[in-house]
Amino acid sequence: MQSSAGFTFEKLFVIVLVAVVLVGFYVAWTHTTDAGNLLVIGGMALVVSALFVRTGKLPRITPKKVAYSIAYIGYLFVAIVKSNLDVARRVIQPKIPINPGIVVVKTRLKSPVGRMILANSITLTPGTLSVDVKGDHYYIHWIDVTDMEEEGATEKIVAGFEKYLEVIFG
Amino acid sequence: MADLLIHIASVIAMLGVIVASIRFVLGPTAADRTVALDTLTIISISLIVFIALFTNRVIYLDVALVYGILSFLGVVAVARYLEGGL
Amino acid sequence: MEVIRLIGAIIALIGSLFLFLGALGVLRMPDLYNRMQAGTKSTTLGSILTLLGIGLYHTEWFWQMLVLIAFAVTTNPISSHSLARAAHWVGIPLTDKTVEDKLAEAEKQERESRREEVAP
Amino acid sequence: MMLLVVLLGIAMIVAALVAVHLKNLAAAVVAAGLVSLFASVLYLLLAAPDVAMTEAAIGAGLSTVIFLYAVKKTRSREVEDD
Repeated sequence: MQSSAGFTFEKLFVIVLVAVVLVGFYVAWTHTTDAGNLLVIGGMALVVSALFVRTGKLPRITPKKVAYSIAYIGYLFVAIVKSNLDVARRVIQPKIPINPGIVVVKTRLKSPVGRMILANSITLTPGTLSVDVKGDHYYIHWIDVTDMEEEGATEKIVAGFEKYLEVIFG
Repeated sequence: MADLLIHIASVIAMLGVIVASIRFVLGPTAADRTVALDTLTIISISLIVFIALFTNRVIYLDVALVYGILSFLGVVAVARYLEGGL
Repeated sequence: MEVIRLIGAIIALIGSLFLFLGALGVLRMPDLYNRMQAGTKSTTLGSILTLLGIGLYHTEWFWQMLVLIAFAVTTNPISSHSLARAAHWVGIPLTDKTVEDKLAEAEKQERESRREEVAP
Repeated sequence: MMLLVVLLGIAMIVAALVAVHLKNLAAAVVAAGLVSLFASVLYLLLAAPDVAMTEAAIGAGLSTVIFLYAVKKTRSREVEDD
């Protein structure tokens, strides 16, 4: 238990929140409504989240962030569908049309969680796969390189996501 | 109509397993085989859910859940091994 | 009710088609990184659509399918990214058609600095 | 259903042969993981979900990690270069 900051009510709130999410997964999986069963599972979820929760801080939630998060999920899903149609178009042709290369882009995001979500989103979007992360530079394998310079590639690959993520994690 | 379409879908997923297995046998390096294994695992999750649907047993879904949680563990282990970590 | 089942079956069919295309891409692409592009993207959308379609076809399992989708979507890019990084580090070659490799120079510098740390 | 069982059995044998014939040890470990993936689906078809779940957890997760760890340890003692 790394309770370096000591006990605060905010940390207790985070622990209870994580436990509620865990119980939510359990109920979604088993559809149980038995009271004793839920009591035991709730106790176990509290123990597990108390063991693993380290941070005592909760990000400030504003309506704008919530709206941008929902818009981001929609944008990401559209990007995933587009990337799949792109891959399908390439795969079914007799001679695969590719022009691959590894380019470097730069991000403006500061928060580690935001950077992780950005890297995973890049992996899921059309024709790009994040290979390595060094500091605030991402090395990206691009299946159809149209711009080798850092600024142009940044504009084409990450700008669309950064617009949302800067608000959510800013 | 719907039943027929679901059966066709399961057969297509099975064909995907066969195609990815060919890459597994051919793949020149260990990393190529690991990519093929990753693809096979994800297709197998869908295949297990199809089997659960055809036999109509909810307990079979637990196997798919275990694969959903553990599928990336083997790939990450191989990646760490290649990097010289582990 | 019957309409929802039919829609679910069609979605599952499209999803399994994407799964097959992902496997075909893994077979046909010329080098590891391009294979990974096909293998990660197509199978992610394929499993989302297949599981969602089965959830609509067999409505009692809808929530279980959502849990499975959550795990599949979060773990898939992580494994792909870690494997791509390791593969480039051990020097698995890119295909001849490659036009640019910016990471090679950065990794060369990192190897030099590691060697200097180890040497004394 | 019977056809699927036979196909999975053949796939298991092929994967096991690949595992035996490969010279690269990491690739052989990955092939062993593939054997347990097919075995798990086969157990499921033979109506043994508990065995399939155990096979999935042990075969896909634990045995891959432990095999790779063992290969790593062995190699670092036998090879003297670099």
